[in-house]
Amino acid sequence: MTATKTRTGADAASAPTELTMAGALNAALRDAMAEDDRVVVYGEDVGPLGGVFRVTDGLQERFGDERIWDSPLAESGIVGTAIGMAIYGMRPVVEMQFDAFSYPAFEQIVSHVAKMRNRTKGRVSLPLVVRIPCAGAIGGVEHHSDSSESYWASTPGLTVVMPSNPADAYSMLREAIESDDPVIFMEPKSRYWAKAPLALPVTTAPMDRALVVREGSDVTLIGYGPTVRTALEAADAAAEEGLSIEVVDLRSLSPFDDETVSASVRKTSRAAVIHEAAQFGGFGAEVAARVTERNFYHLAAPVLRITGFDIPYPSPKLEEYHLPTADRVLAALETWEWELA
Amino acid sequence: MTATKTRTGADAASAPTELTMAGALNAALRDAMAEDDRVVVYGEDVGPLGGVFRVTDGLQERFGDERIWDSPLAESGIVGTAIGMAIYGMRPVVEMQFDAFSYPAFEQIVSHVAKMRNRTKGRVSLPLVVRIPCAGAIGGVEHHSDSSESYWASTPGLTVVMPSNPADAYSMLREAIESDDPVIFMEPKSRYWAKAPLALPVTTAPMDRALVVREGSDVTLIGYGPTVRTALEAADAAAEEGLSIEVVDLRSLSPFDDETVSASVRKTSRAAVIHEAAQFGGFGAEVAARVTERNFYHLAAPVLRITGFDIPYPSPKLEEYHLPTADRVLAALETWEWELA
Amino acid sequence: MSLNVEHHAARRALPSEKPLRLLDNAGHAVTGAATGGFSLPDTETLLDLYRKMVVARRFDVQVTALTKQGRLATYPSAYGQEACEIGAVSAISADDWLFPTYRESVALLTRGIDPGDILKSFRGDWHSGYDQRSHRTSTQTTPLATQALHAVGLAHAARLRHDPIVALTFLGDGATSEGDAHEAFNFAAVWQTPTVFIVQNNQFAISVPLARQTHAATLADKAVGYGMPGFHVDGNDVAAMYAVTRAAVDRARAGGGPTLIEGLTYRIEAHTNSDDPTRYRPARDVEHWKRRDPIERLEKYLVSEGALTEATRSEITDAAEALAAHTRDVITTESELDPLELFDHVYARPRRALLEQRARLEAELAEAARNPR
Amino acid sequence: MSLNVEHHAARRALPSEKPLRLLDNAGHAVTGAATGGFSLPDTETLLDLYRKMVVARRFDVQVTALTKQGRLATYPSAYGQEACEIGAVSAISADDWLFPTYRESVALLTRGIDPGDILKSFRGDWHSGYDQRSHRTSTQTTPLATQALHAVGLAHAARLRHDPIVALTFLGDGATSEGDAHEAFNFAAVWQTPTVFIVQNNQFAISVPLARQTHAATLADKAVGYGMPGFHVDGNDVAAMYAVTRAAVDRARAGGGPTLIEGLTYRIEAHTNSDDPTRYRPARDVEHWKRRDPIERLEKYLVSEGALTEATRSEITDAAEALAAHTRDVITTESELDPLELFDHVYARPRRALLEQRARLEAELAEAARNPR
Ligand SMILES: Cc1ncc(C[n+]2csc(CCOP(=O)(O)OP(=O)(O)O)c2C)c(N)n1
Ligand SMILES: Cc1ncc(C[n+]2csc(CCOP(=O)(O)OP(=O)(O)O)c2C)c(N)n1
Ligand SMILES: [Mg+2]
Ligand SMILES: [Mg+2]
Repeated sequence: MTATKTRTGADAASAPTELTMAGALNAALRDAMAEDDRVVVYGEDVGPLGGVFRVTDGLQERFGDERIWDSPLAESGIVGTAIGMAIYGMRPVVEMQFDAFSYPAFEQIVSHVAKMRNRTKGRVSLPLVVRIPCAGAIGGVEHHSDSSESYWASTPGLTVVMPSNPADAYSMLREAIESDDPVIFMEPKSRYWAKAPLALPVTTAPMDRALVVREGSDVTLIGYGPTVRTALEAADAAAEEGLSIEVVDLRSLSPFDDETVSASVRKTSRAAVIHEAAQFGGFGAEVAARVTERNFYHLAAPVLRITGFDIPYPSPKLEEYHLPTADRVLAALETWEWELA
Repeated sequence: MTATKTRTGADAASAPTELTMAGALNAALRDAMAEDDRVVVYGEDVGPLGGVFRVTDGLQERFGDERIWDSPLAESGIVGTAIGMAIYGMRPVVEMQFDAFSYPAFEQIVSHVAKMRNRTKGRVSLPLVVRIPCAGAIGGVEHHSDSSESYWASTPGLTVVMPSNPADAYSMLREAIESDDPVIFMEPKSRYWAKAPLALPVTTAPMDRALVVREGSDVTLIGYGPTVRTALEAADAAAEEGLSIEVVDLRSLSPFDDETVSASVRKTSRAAVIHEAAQFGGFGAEVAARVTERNFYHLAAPVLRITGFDIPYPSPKLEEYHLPTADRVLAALETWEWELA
Repeated sequence: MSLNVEHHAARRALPSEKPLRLLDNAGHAVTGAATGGFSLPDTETLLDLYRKMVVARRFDVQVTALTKQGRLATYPSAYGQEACEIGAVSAISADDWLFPTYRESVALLTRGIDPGDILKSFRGDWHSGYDQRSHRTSTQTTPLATQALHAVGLAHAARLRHDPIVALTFLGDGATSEGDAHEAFNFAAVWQTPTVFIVQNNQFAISVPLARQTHAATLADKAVGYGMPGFHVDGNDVAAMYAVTRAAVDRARAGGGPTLIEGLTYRIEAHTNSDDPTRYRPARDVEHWKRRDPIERLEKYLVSEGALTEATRSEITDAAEALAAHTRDVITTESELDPLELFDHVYARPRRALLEQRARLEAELAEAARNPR
Repeated sequence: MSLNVEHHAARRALPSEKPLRLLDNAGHAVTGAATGGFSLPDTETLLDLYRKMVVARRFDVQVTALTKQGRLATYPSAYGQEACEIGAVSAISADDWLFPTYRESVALLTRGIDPGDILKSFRGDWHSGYDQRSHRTSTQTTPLATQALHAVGLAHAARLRHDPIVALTFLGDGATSEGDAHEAFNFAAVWQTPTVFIVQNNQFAISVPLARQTHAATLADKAVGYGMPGFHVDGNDVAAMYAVTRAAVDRARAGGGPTLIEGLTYRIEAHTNSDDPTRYRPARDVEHWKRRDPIERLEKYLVSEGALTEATRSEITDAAEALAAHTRDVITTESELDPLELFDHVYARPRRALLEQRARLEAELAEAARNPR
């Protein structure tokens, strides 16, 4: 299967309906399962409950408990068995309930999922998907709002993607499941209930491409997942003040689409990256470093990182102070010495 | 205890003798154990065997198996119990046998070691040290040469240090054990047998400071652990060609000593960071990003990253092609458009 | 050496498959093999346990109500699990340490922690709300089974110091599937630490029933694989939970090593307020277990023994109502939170980077105060 | 339902504390309870196992010698563990899957994998050297116990496909302490997968003796906690290892679920060539276990039965020598390695960044070829 083929949805080409990101992901799983019986889904509470975010709602009823089932409560076990299932020839899609609960699976992901294909010279590839509801801004108690993307993105052998909207959620999840490479598929929890009109099956750009989601000429704001909205909000507000902001939705963290990002930065000569995770060692460091490496002589100012503070994710009542907001983005842009441009 | 106090060694103020880094670490553990009976050491094979790298050689004989002992073979168990011991008031120093074997402890380290103090508003701090023999270049088979530092350094709440020489190894390990904050203490395996004349107890600069270990005027090379030597070799070779290289040994990855690094970069106007880990999302990204943020208008060229490739660590016979060498450093410096300086 | 033989036999003893109990569901004292040789605590102790359960139930119901009103971010109720939690936690002393999960609010209450402090994390004020050190109670731990290792480590440290304290930890049926549960059981057994593991088997891990967590006959059976005594106890019988835990605590304190105790109970409420149990279990199961209510059981016994006077009963009700009122008060009072405190506890040694970030937030807050939107 | 009762009883059966055996150390056939009801395999099978063990021993000794000559980066010897590995692995068929650790070189040899391919990783050529798919043998896994989960997953997938294959996995005594061992046992039992776990108890994890890994009477006792049959077997008795594993494999294939088999053996050599066992165990222990050599034991039996003729013996010796010679040949031949291949297998879908890095290394190599230092 290739990424560009036309997808058939089980409930083929529907008329556009309002769909949440959770709904789009649900439809992607449903259509992938209907199309390919090697696709199996398991994890904690994905069966009768339909997942704590309802992403697997109704799927067990439809496909039965040999296609989608509740596993014992052990994340290393979930990923470790998925490796075995993938070796056999299945295409498991497993769910980690929250970022922080993927940590028990860290060894299986880093030492096996990422390395199996290389170790075996391509004889054993692992077409599996690890879905991780990620990031914060949902009023979750401790351990429910981590941003784990930098751990995965810095691990060679993994593909790490994060959709920011329902259409991408559908299309990218289908593509991730069809991929022969293992994919860490991160789903921004705070966007689960964001809606968009969708006619399924929808195919958006290939998942390894970044997209310019708003054109502008003065600044490039680079976001992914939940911060794409933040960037768009900031762009709206800035427009009122005459500042033209271009917004890039990375979509794929690894691989990284240098072409799209660099093209935008060369146009605007200024860039900032936005993420929820702490700044120190966060994914924004890679973005800033590579944008600078490739476009140093085009940059009028250093690449800014507008991120969470370098602290553990706060409790619900304090998270608003931690998260990068459109206001904070605009304030950060003020710190540039604009006159040098 | 504070970091600046004069240390007493159990075998007090000795005349300088040649000591390997492994020997210096051994002496640091010995002296810390002798001085403070809250210091206990455990892990896999640290008892009668003295550790697979002999860092704990002779300690069980000296202190008995209630101060240093072999635990069951389970890294999450080792770190998890160390947390409990630290809550009680001990100062456990635990060993993970290799970077990759710390991964089973990932959840305990990220979700508890890093967060306990913050979660409890400082009521429960965790004065524990996780020693990790790290990085490669020792001809190790798979999983024995990972560089895990970026995982830890990007986790708020952790202190991450890596000595590059015997004197620092002694002094920094003493300081790490005395610290009320939990410390990830990374020991570059390829430097274990590097020797230096040492009179113990030695106190070098505080472990949170970077040090200029060679002065120069044209370029700042930033290394840590095993790549400090690489940087020094490159500096030697470059000197022959009239290029004056300043070398900074980071010593501490988190916290990061911006003052020392930025001062050097402002002097030279060019910087490169060297590490063994893959480049993408590696610690060098943070170094490059923050050096650029803070010194953009002083930089004559983008900060270079001279690192391992973006691949899983290779097998012994191929590792030489992967590792950054002095030659590769010098070749990388050639890619700068020097004329712009 | 007969000691060794006995010891060795204990390493391989299978827990009874029928849960041990001292009081049956009708509130009658049980005799014979079903008690596993444990005896009913004295009336004073039972009355004390009864009082704690009634107060705790009232607290739990109150908090669930407040949560429905949106006063808490989340609340994992312990309704129906009072006997399991309170029986176990009452068996340790103030000097012992407790390592709870998020589910043990009523155990914390029993331990003397103020409702406001217990609920701080669920309100969203701070990750952990009480003084862990003065209460010798670690944080309400969310990453499943991780706290069991902390309990083992602390117990081992105490043992090395010849400090005769015990660490008691709770974990759920679901949590027993995690690797950390295994490592905790094993470390405790190998090191012979004074640790008591209470596996609170409420038969669900969110939506997942016990049968999908284990194929073992009982969760207590796991003890065999570690050479540690295991007990399968009726978790709705507070007398049994107390007696068995007490024996384990005494044994641990005397240097006899760890014990695994499974309390078989049932989660009457949803997993938390955001859960919808109608999706995965029939209401009649809940009804069935409501008829095995732990408080009613003990009450029947105490009444039949003439040990529960009307005066005591009303005194307990008053105490429960007072606590509920206090709980309402603290929860409906606005919390005072200082966003700048976010930076203050991350490290013992202050970091320049954090001080800079703190200053930035401070400036932002000042600016916002000057120009409110 | 008698089926259920039986099944249920099996879930709680304690393994025999004395290891099951079919041949004693003197090579006499064992009868009675000590056999656990298993019967001695037929002579043809035993001869075949004997041949495999002799060849494997010769291979192992040869590789240890080559390692001492510096021809390999490392080698974890299986000397003395041939019965445990070969008995177990001979009980599965070519269609079944094997999930080994780094310790199972002789099991891989038995499985028909070429010495050169088995040793590629230990030579430092590439992380895994053989064709995992055609041999249905996963990689020699280093991160302890992780492979056990892969075996469970593969077995479960096969079961979902009604493909009657079995996955057999080895793990060491030390590895049973890891969380992943627990999760693998539990997933297998809950899902009732056709998985056979061979815990190869060679009594050491590098320097750490069994007593510091577990307080259980036997490692097979762990099976009880998962409701899975467990067997404690004399791992130096190839007949017993074969018979018990065979029964477990047959049961698994028939849908009867997983089994845990502990083979009690001893690591005669160092952990690997870089280990120094004199630091942690007395030479006399090694001598003691050398006198329980698994090959000699079977040889005595076969000789006493008149089943091992001189002709067969010399034919086997020839085969062993031929294999040793072949091993020397492949190991002393320079490996052909292409550094550029480092980039070729990381992803199925080529990545621009890696192609760029590959090109850079290619240029560097070309430059070095032009200007050798
Ligand atoms: C490591 C980890 N994985 C997943 C979760 C998410 N989670 C929270 S509670 C829960 C169910 C726990 O069930 P159980 O252990 O039986 O405890 P109970 O809630 O029934 O008291 C899950 C899956 C978690 N907290 N930690
Ligand atoms: C997760 C993990 N931790 C530590 C190690 C390092 N290590 C390699 S072998 C070994 C001992 C293993 O003992 P055992 O499981 O008994 O197997 P054996 O070597 O005796 O066959 C250790 C600690 C590892 N490979 N993986
Ligand atoms: Mg439960
Ligand atoms: Mg072993």
